[in-house]
Amino acid sequence: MDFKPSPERQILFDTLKKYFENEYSLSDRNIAAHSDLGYSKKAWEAMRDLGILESLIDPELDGFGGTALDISTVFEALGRGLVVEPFLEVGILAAKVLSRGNDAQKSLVKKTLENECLPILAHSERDTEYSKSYVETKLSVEADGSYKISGAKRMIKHATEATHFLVTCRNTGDASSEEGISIACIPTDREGIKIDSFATIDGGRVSDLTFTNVSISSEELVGELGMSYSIVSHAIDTGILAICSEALGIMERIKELTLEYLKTRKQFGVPIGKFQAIQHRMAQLLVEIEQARSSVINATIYFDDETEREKTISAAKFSIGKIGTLVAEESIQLHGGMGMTWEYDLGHYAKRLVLIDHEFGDEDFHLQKYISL
Amino acid sequence: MDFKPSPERQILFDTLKKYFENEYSLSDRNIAAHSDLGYSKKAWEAMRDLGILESLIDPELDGFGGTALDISTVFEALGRGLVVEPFLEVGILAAKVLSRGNDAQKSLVKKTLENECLPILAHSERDTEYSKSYVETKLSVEADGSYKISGAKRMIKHATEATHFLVTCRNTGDASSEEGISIACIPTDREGIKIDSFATIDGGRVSDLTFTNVSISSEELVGELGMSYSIVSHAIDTGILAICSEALGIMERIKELTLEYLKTRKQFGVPIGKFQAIQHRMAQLLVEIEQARSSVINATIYFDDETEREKTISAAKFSIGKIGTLVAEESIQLHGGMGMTWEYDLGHYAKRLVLIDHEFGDEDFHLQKYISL
Amino acid sequence: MDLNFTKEQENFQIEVRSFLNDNLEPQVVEKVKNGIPITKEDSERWHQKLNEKGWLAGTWPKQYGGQEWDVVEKFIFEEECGSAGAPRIVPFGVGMLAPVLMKFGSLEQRDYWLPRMLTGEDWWCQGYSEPGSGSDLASLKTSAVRHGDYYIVNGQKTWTTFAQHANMIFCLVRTSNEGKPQEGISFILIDMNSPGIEVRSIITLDGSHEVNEIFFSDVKVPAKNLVGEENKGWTYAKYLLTHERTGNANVAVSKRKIQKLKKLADDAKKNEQPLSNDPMFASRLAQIEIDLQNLEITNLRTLASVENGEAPGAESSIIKILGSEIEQDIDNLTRKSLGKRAFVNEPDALSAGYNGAEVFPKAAAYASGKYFNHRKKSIYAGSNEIQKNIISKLMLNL
Amino acid sequence: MDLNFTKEQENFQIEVRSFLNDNLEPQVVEKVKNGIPITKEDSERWHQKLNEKGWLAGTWPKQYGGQEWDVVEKFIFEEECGSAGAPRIVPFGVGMLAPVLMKFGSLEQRDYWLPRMLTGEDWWCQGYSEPGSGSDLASLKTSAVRHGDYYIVNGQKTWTTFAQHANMIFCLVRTSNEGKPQEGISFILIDMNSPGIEVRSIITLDGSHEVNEIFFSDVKVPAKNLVGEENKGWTYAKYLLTHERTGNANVAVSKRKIQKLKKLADDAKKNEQPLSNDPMFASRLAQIEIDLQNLEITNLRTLASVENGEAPGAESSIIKILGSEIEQDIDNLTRKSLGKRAFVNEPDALSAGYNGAEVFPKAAAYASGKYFNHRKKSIYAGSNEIQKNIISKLMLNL
Repeated sequence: MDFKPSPERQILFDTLKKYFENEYSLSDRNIAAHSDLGYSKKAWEAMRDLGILESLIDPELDGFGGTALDISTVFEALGRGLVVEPFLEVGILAAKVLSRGNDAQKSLVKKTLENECLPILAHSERDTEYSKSYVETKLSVEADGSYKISGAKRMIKHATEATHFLVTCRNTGDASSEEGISIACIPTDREGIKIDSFATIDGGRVSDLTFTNVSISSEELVGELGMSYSIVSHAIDTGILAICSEALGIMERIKELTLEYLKTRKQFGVPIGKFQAIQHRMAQLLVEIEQARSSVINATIYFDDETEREKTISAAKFSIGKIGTLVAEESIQLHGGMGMTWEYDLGHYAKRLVLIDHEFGDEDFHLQKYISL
Repeated sequence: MDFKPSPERQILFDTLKKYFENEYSLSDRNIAAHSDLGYSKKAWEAMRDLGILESLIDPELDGFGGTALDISTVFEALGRGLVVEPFLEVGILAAKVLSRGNDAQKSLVKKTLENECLPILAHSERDTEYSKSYVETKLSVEADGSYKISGAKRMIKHATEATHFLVTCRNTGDASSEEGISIACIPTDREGIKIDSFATIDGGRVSDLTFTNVSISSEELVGELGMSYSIVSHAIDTGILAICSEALGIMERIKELTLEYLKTRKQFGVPIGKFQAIQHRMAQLLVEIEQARSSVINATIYFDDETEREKTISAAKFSIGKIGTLVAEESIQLHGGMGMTWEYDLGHYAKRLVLIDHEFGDEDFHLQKYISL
Repeated sequence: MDLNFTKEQENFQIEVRSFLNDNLEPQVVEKVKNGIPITKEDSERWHQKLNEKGWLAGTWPKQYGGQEWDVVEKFIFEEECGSAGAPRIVPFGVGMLAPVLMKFGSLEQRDYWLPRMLTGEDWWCQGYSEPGSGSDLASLKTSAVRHGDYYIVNGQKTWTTFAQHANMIFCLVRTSNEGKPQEGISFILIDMNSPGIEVRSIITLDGSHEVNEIFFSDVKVPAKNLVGEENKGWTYAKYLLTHERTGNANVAVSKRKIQKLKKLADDAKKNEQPLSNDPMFASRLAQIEIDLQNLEITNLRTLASVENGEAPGAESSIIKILGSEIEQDIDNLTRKSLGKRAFVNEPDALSAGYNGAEVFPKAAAYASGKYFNHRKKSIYAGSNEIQKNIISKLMLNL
Repeated sequence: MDLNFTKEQENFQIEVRSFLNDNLEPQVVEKVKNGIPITKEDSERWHQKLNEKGWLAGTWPKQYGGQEWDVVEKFIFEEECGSAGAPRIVPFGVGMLAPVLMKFGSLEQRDYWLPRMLTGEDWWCQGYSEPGSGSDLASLKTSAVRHGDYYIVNGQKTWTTFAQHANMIFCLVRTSNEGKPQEGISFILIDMNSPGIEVRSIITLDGSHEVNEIFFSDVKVPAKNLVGEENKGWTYAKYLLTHERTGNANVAVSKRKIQKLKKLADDAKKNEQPLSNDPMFASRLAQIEIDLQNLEITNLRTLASVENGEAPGAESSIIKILGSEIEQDIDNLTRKSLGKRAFVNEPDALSAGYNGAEVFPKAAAYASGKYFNHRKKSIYAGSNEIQKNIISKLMLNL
């Protein structure tokens, strides 16, 4: 039994941690995260130079990582840095989908490593439907064997800078059916695509996309017509593992920030960390954070086990959702007014931590899913 | 606006409170509550002499009370005393049912005041079905116009000493249907009745009853054939109001006991009530208990309002169930080992408080019911 | 036990309701209902309308332009305002400073300052907290040293709500370092336009600007602006805090927010059913509704005892805790009910002149922002931890 | 990261499983699974079987009859015992006193007392807590005064588990009132049959008898029964507590209990559907299952770090808190799942010779009793509040 990461992964994690501490200032991050672009191109390039993207990609697609453990290690580090650049969207969601495509599509993954393209998965639709198979967007087959897509995608992060959209759509089945789902990989300048973009509370732009009779050739499908649910499902499960790990990194930073505050902030002549009521709440947070970490380790261990993956992933996402909100709310409360300010780091970590519960299914959704499995 | 009880009710409450403090020792109560009889006949008589039963009964049936406010006031006092004698079963459940019966049945209520009979409602069936309309017990109509009852009743308190059973049964409809429910009032020595009795964790014997082809005459029905759901429903709602009020009295006693313990028990050289972590937990309990009281007041206010009664009753029973368990568990924890002992009062109050959640529907049941209304 | 209003109280309720109906501006109500800040001008127009009716300071004595409302009338007025979505009366002048001046101020101070609160000539803010003195307010350091007819004030205040709008501030300052910290504090009124005052914005985590830091460097304050006696300010401050803490239940506002949340949940779909039908959502919502219903009674019980002449003790701490937590629960569930849409933060989408993409549902434009902003509710006005200390001391005698 | 057992560990697991399968008595297993106390004789027969196999004290050195199990082997053995429903090894001798004697006892003490633990000649109990000294153990007052070759012991111990079965007790006693309270404590072994010892039962709120009070009046104890040095007992006690606190996760037992609860919920009906389908019940159960799954990993992580040579610090406090609370959650939900049947308290219905009415489901005979009895789990062995103090001190450095 051994829970230590391999030496290589430990080095990678330590390198990233140090990088974020020294080179990725949170005030710069906040300016970029809430700009019209939603992230910093400079930081994106600098971090890619560090090999972060490669560490998320399989060796056969020119990366040097891509396993569940790699992803978990890297995303915990990204969480510590509160990185807003599109590693999740490009390195996980798009890469996992494209790796199941044809050679041209696979080569797009390699191009992301060269910063030559920015593919984005456009899957999510109705705001409160978290099911992985929920797709209303219609794929119609034309007389000439080509296709057209019509429908709407919602809350797609980093869509404004995308070079390609990987659009899920269906030609058959109910809106929630696993059968009938296809994925089309198309350039974002294809006619018939409209983008409405919004600022977010946790940083990064988010967009609603409308597809109106967008033409697709048959070579642009990823996988076979109507058979691509398993591709989407696996990509999203990987995304869940990634953001759960990100949440761990965030919680560790919040723990550090809060402990430091409790030791330095004095009221009534003593550091507030000397008050027993506060000590016990902090101890409880620590207990919860350890449990959250265990849930992610469990999901990592079983990630490649087809029969256990979804259940352990749902258990982890539930744990992260429930504990994450608790940690965010309690840490703000323990900081008093300081936790409420833009200028201080804590609030930004807390916002991202809470919003992670809104990505790929919240605690209620995953508890119900866990029950159903 | 005025939340004070009327002077008469205040006097009644104060009289009862003083009586329980001085005359109803908890150690005697515990011996009686866990005896083969399950209560003390002596205490039952002494308390009836005080007029407690009359205070629960309408004036037209020779009582001098019976309103929602009377019942709430008296049962809070009974809760403070942890009274195990069958006031709920006789003074509320049986009396409310019989008051809707024919003259002979009404006269049974008057006879309870003279201690000449002890009627018990036999309604509850399957352990986890809390619905008021759940009745499987069959009523069959015989050729001569008389009836026969067959079925099983479960967890009937104080059944072993009963002189009459008020048995709910149905001749038509599904097990949960509100239509088709009748009530038969029969002497307990009627042929075909079997009683299996058990000790309980909170005091008082509880019994499973089996009815096998028990003969009933048509005059023994309370209300009309198949039309008695509203009678049962009102009696049980009154019972819920009563035990919610009982729970308030118990919680007040637990609060007093716990506060006294926190002030006198010393560890590390100071009373443990000086530890802030404990203070904050106790303050939280106080907040919760105030909310529990408000829920019962709300149910009392709306009790005679047909459109609001069930909703406010469910809200109160939910609040009492949730808060009661919290108060029981926290007060035991705050007492440490002392809270675990038979010899000390607290544990007995805690047990009754938790078990109240198992009578007439638990917190989950009433939350679901609240949602459905 | 009698929960009904008297006939007079009922009539008053009808009068308030019809006044609100006739006088509230719809575009301001929409901002209030969506939880986004209203402008200074919005507030001022509303204050003026209330003042014309004599209701801006309803609890004041008639001699100063009030109605001498009792607790129940005040409650009725506030609840009706809450459910109608009226802007909250900015409390620092009429609600907080005024009672102090009436009890401890000089005749000149009362005659000069009170009318100006009603006309809106002064916009007051409150200078209590300092960077090192939050829960431990008595440790405050901002000093006022007497030089002839003036005090010279140096130091820093923080978390000052609406200082950006204010022309006056009432401050707790240190005038003595002798004895216990509480014994060297004075209560003083300072013109925000005095030389040496600098106001810096504090942006909160949701990006909004409500609170500020204020720096005082050798600020000259006329000695006649001292309220009551020197070094007795702590007594006045405690008096004010007791006033501040009543009426925090916010039941009407929370009820209004629950109605809005129910509407959201009816319109949203989960598993292709209305979200309101989802058992977990329904259970969360029902629990909040029941908590709120219970709080309504708890609050009325406190009011009734005040009406019967009993002083509100730690009961107001109970209500502060419950009121803040229930409102936070509603904000939390509202955020959850929006699903992925909760990422959006476009408060401007609720104002005129917004030309970005339409946010739908509209409530989503600031729902997460409001959720985070309202974490303040359990922190300010005496954090809920401080309230538990008070309960522990006053009601439990621990 | 590697979560697998080695081949040797796997083989050991198989061996344990088959041993349990061959040697456990079904009627004892049934008692364990229903949570009712087993008799002294049940324990003794099981100890003897384990001793014959050499597994009664598996972690002991081979020279004393142990197997020198490492933490993983100990874990495997305990988890297999837990899931099989084996009686717990009574810990006071082999698990608690033995490590102290091995580290701090004299050669004579080790050679005399250790073998008797294995053969069952001695049944030990633990004399730590006193009426005034629970969480604040160092304040204990029971005194031992040296008179020649004897100590004379006076005082009172409480919460002494199984004192009614024991013929020996190891005690913390006060031998000095100088210096800090911790500095005057000694560790001594006392024959329960000594004149001047009186044992009184403490009945717990569920009506069962596990713990006792012990009164010492001028009890003569041979001086050779002092362990280690006089006044150094606190060091030995802390060493023992560290030992006591490992392995509290109880994952296998909790898993077994969850299986049983699921069966109950499948058989019970609510709204004429299996209770397991009720969304509120299902949600409560799933949350406990996930907590337990997480605890299993948390526990393994702690084991792995011990295996890698790191000392378990406050991690064992985390595991104590979680292990006790999760087991309490299961007991709580089991009680709830029984509906009205939870009123019943007939533990004897699970024993031979019961002739009352049949309790159905059988688990109901003691489910509420067990729920109340298990409230002790967050109180004993260092209350969960004390564990939070430890976490706060050791891991948070507050």
